[in-house]
Amino acid sequence: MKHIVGLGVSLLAFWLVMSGIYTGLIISLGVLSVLLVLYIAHRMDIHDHETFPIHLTRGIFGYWRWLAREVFKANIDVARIVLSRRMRLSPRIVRVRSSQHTDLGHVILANSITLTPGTVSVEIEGDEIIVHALTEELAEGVLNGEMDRRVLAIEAS
Amino acid sequence: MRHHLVLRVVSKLLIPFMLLFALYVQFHGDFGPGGGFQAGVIFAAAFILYALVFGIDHAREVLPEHVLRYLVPAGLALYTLTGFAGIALGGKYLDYDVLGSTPTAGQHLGILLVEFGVGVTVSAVMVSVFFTFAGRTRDVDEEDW
Amino acid sequence: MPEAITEHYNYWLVIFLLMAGLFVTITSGNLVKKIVGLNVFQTAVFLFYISLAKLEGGTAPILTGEPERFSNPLPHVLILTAIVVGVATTALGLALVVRIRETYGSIEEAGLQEADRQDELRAAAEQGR
Amino acid sequence: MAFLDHVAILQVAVPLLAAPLCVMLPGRHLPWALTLAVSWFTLVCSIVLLAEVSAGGSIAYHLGNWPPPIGIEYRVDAINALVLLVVSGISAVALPYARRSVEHEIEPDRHGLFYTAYLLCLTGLLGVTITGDAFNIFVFLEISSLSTYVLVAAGARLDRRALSAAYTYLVLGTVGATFFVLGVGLLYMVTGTLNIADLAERLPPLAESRVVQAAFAFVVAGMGLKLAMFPLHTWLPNAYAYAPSLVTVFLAATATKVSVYVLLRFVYTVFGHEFAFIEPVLAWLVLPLAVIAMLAGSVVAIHQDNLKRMFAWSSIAQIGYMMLGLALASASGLTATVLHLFNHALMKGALFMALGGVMLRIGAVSLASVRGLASEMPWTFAALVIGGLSLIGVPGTVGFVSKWYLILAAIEKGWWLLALLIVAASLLAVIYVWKLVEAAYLQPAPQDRERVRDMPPDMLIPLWVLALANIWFGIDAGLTTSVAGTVVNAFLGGGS
Amino acid sequence: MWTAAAIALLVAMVMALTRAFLGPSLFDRVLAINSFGTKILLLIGVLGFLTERPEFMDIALLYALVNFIGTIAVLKFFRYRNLGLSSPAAARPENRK
Amino acid sequence: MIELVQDIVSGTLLLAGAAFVLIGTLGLLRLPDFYARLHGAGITDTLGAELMLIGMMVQAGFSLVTVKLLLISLFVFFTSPTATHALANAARVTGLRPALVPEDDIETMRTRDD
Amino acid sequence: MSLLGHPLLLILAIPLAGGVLVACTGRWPNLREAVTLVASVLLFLVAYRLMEEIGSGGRPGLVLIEVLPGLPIALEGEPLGALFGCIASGLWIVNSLYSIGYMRGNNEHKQTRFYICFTIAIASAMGIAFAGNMFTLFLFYEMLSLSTYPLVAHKENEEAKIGARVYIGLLLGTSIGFQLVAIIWTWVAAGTLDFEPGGILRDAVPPAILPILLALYMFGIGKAALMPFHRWLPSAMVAPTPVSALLHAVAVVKAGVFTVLKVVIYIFGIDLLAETGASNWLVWVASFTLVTASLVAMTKDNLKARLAYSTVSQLAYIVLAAALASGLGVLGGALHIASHAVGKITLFMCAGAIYVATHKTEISDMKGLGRAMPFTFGAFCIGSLSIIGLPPLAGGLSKWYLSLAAAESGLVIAVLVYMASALLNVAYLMPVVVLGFFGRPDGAPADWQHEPVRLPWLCVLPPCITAVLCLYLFVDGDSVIALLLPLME
Amino acid sequence: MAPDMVTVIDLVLLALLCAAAVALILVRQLFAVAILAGAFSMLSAGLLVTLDAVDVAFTEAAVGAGVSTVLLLGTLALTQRRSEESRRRGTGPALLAVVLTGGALVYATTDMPGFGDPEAPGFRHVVPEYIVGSETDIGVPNIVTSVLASYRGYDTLGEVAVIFTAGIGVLLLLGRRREDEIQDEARRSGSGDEG
Ligand code: NA
Ligand code: NA
Repeated sequence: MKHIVGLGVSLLAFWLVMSGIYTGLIISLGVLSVLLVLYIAHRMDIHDHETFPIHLTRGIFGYWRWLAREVFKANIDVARIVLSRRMRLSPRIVRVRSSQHTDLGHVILANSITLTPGTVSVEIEGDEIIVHALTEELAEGVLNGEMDRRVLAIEAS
Repeated sequence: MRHHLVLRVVSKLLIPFMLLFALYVQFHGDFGPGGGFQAGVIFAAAFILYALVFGIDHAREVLPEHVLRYLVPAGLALYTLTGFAGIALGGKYLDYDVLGSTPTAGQHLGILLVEFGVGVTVSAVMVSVFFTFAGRTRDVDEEDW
Repeated sequence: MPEAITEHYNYWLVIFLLMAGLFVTITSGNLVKKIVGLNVFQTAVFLFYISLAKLEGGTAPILTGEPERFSNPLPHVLILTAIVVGVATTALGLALVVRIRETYGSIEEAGLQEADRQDELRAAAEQGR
Repeated sequence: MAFLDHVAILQVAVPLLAAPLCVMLPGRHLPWALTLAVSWFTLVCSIVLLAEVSAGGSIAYHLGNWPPPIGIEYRVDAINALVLLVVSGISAVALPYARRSVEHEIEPDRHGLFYTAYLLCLTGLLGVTITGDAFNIFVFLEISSLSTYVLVAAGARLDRRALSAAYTYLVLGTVGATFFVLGVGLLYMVTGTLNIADLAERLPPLAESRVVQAAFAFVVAGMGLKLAMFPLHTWLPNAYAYAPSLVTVFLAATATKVSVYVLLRFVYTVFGHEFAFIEPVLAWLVLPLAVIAMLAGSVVAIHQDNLKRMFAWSSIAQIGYMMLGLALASASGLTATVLHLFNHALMKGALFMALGGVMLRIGAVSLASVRGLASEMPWTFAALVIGGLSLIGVPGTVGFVSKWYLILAAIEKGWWLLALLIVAASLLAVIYVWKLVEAAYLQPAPQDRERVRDMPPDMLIPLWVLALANIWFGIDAGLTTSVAGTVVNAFLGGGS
Repeated sequence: MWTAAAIALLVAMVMALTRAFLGPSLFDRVLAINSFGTKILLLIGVLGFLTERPEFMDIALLYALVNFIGTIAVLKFFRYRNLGLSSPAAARPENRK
Repeated sequence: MIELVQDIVSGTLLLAGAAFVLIGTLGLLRLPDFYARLHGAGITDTLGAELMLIGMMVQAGFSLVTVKLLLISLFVFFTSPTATHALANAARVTGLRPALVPEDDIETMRTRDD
Repeated sequence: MSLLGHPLLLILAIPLAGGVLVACTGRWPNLREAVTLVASVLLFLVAYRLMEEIGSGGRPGLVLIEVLPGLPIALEGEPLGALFGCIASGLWIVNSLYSIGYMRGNNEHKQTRFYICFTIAIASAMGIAFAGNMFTLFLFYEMLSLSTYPLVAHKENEEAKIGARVYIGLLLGTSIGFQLVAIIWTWVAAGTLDFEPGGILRDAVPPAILPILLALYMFGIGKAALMPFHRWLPSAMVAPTPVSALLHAVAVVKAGVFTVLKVVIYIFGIDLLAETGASNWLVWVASFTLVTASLVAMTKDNLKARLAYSTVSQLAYIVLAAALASGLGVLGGALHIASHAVGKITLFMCAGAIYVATHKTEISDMKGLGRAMPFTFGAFCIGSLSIIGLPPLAGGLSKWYLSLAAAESGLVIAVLVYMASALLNVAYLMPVVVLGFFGRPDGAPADWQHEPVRLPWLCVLPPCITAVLCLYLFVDGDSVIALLLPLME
Repeated sequence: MAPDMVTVIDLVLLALLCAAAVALILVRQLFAVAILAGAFSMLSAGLLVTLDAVDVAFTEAAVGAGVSTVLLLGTLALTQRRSEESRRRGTGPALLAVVLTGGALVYATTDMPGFGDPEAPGFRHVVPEYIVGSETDIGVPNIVTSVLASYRGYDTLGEVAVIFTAGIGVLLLLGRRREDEIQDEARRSGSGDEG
């Protein structure tokens, strides 16, 4: 119930910021639309903590700040490789430990890895993520486990 | 086997917004780009995504065939009946002026109704077309590949 | 650029597109590719319509409350309809292709023609008995 | 009365409403009954419309109450009223026939869908015919075309070639429709209007425009594809041959007619045949192609073993007759085309209905399979013979009436050779019709075929309605010729 | 500056299209086209500012939401050669932990 | 004054974003195999796209357009790594071998469940 | 009510109603045949009444329905048609009697269909005889072709199929291919298709074109069997004998030459043809046909084939008469229609009787048969002599007028041909009689007697009747000529 | 400056479309065909935006990204991946048809109103009434919507009927595979082997 209300609220907010038309008709259509979507979401059985991760809201923004910095740095690194005349590559495939307790946690980690240029998560297998890295150093970067720890931290929060 | 973990989670997150975006497009066609057809397609796309990620059987549970069977014609019927309403209220076929207290109100109502009809039929057809294609399994011969 | 070119370059490119689409439609021996070619051909016609709707210095035909020069909305409406028709045709065409593949075992025009020929011979042979 | 005020739109909107209702109906009988009722209703509408316009006037109906050229209008005059009558009349006659035929040829759980597609096809053809808006023609043309592809493909249960036929038809039909739309776009570009009457007013000053000329070319090519004008006819034989019987009956009798009507409408109403560039196109392109179609269609028909294909090829020849009349651009020629629109529907309707009966009884329609069948199905084959004679153009049948005017048109122009070619094509028809007659009447039945009964009465009666119509309108062509006369007056502006 | 951005996007689009054409693997093509989608999205945004009617951002938003469906379809397609099969047991809602 | 600042900031972001888009696509074109190209494409989708979107937001100021741009950037943020992952995953499943990777690593790539 | 009782309507309605009744009574052969006989007698009575009315100057007319604007199906009585109608309906009675004998004697299948087609064919012939315009004539002309097709194909074997194919192919082919074009051309040029004394083409068609138009008509009237479109007639020999009688005497070929005369008299006009000489070429074609067909006839051993070529030749007489473009020629041609009809039907019924009795078809097998079938061969002899043109038989009268016309025309070729052909007629017809009565099979003893043959009386009586008719037509020739005199004006 | 840039974008996008079309002619891998079709759709969506047809662009985007690609892939999944095209048939006549078509259009362009020409009849006739009417008669800012749903609402009804037809058609063709059909197929392929 908590999740469905949360989803409803965020959907309604989505409608309102998108709409820009605030007449009675359109707003009531908006409410009806949100109800319809909630009903469908209910039927689809997707209105759970994954859809609306209300419990993560506190920690996530801090994590994003950190992630943005990492992404920026990695971007520069990869850009340098791409722009260099002889692209020095030493691609690796590594298994990264993913110690999260929930699927959502695994997904956040996997997607964070992918978002960071130079590393792509290829597969989630149990509590490990198979990662393709463009260079040895970038592989080291994910293997050091800092990202894993931080994701674990927001999951715990 | 958790191949779909990422997809599953992200899709769950996105699908409600896609659906709502579709409805937004449906009802804001008067003001900006979009309308019933586009809305129908986006709505269907959200279902297609659901079916792709969670499997067609689940998608069929959400939108059972007998419901789809009525939704496909319902939109078209709504559109044609709106046209007949014009005649019934003393105007011409598809004359919206007579639908409301003032011609403009009638036009608004008429457009809302027919665009809704378009949206219903389009989304239902798109979903049912996808279901039909995807539901028709075939064993792939390796040589073909 | 000479005026003749600036005035019509858009149409010429669209015409090239149209020709390419038509060419694929006619010559491709693969049923799926034919349908895609048909789509390109149709898209070219859509672009042609939209090109003729364009007004120099005009803008999208949505009222803003201020006087504006709008591009012609009518072709937009027509092409919206035409796109829908195109999608419908594509869906139906692909459904046919699937059925053809299931019954003929091929989606190559040559294969089909050969199979049709065989059918004919078989029918003739059956009647000859 | 409301019905009379709105009869023009009811003609199309009722089948269009019936289509979504039909798909919701359960079982096999209800969809059929609905389709039957709707067909008869459209027939009533078309008779009312024809009665109203046959004096030479026209009826306009403004959809959405928007005056043209702002909105779309329906406009009925003698020619499209006649085509409406053909389409709805054939449908009304074919539907009683359909029930058993469809039960035999279509999977039992798909009748609802099948009849829905049929209703859409009917809607599309009626919509194309009645509308006064060039783009609206395209939209309804596509409704009819798409449903036609589906209906043709539904024949795959009996012969898989229905699928490849439907596919070919789909590709070529879409190319045709797109050409047409391109032509309409070019016209819009130089006139700013889509309304046919408005176009007709605005085009004469633009007769020199190359855009208009190209538009004409695209409309002709597009419609040429849709109406199977030689050499754009390749989709037709297989589509007709492998479609379910009901579909063949309906399509062969109506679909190409509607396209011919559209072409007539564009050549004579929108452009006006006196445009300097049109005359040479008619004389040097359309006319020779029509003659080739006439001869080649018949020659190929002679060599067919599958009877449905035989008559499909014959259709290509018959379309040649219609195009010939159109290309002759004279009163007699146009009369011939208009009459043949109507008459050919009666002939092919009867012929394919009879073949549908054969299909029902022995499951095949080849020359070899119908050997000696006439004695077992005497009524069916008697009707088949009447249709065949009509196709040949024997006096006392409708075929004679059309041929009369066509030869008349050729001779009036002093084109002897053409007259003889028309006659030669008729003689080719004698050959293929007679192959069928000999097989059915003069050859012994194959040993391994069981004796069959004639068609049941609910199929025979529609067949004979059409067969007798072939004779009735052949002996009393007053109604058809007077409508044709009105049409020709409208097209050629009274005297010329 | 919009001009520069637009030109950069166009150049990038040419390159992406080249990759889509060259392949060699199917995944290269899909990757290229997915990336191409992002560029079209950005270009449409830029165009909104160039033509001074940026309120049509809905189109870009649409791409942001829908573009990856095609890619998902590819994945599904290659894993199962079929768009319809139900996903493995793990993905079923009732089997979730 | 404020407009000038707005222009400068948004222009810088936009151009930087455009540059990253270009570099990323160059990577897509230059890098030697599919797995490597994934990383090039990643640049475009993340820094390139996001910077450009932020640039546009700055230009649009506080308006409906900004909200929509924000939503776009959010959705791109969620969907683009997902798509990349999906692709990489599909490639692995079909057995596409990464180039230049040590033999041991390829072994690592094999699923242990099998 | 007056319309229903109109003799011109009755003339169509009686045979058609007969056809319907035959169809209904098909299960009871006696009743069925009775219907046929009653219908034929009734028809003859009506036709005879019509002839009387026309003979006394009446010109009854009736418009049935307007098919196309200005083109009604119209019936009209005039002397030539009255004569043809009377002959056809009269001979139908005889032929019906004979058919009963022949069909039963031969145990033919599908007799009901046979009688139905027969009645339709007669109705068509009546329609041709009393057609009020060329359009109506053409309509019934085609109806006649089609209704006789099942009769020709009656045996339904391979030979019948091919023979009937040639039959229908040539008849439909020439009529659609040439005649229809000619008719439409006439319509375009003259604006009417009504039969009018003096013709309708004067000033409508340039004289130089007239021969072409005439050629379209003459070759288009395939039933007149002008070479090279004569093949259908020998091909149709596969049909049962009553059908051959129908084709050669009662309806089909008579309809052909009748149409030729109608076209010459009422479409072109004798005077116009005479003035322009547009029919001169036809003299040559007809002469060629006449002589060639006679020569071919001599080579045929099959009796029916010989008779068929004889018919081709006799038809050419009439076409030649028409080509002469004179009043006398027309009169002679019309008389020859009548005389050849009674003569040839006699011959065919005799041939059929021989076939029923002995199943013999070759002349060389009939040696001495005359002594066993004296009545049959007697009738055959009379018929032959009539066709040869020996007074006091019908042929004598018609050939007399034909010779007069040829002489009057001053065309030496015509005179020569008529003379020569009389000799040829003798050469191919008399041997049958002579062999029948006086011949004996090779190697047979001198006192050889043909074994007695059994023959239904219905096969014997009809040829005897028509043989008598041959005589009667000569004796009462004046009244026939009186009827036809208006044609010469 | 700004409109010029739009023109350049327009040109480049068109050129890319043409390039994609040429590529389409060349590729044989059906998968690549599907991908190119996707690119094609995106490019035309962009182009449509430059031409002010935002509604059309929106439609193209929705269809191209949401449905077309998936359908094409679905078809490939059910059929095959590579186009054999061992022999192209009738390239000569095809080229003739294509050149004639293109030629007719190029011929027409020489007389056409210029691209963007405000004097073109399309801007003078009927459309001004839509622009005024959309505000006064209908009260809807999006003129395209006014025309689509009201002035020419009947066309749109037809359009829905077309989509409906396609839906019915696909169901009729592919709906629920039945046992006897599978058997039929087996029988056919069996007899095909013999022949
Ligand atoms: Na990455
Ligand atoms: Na809209």
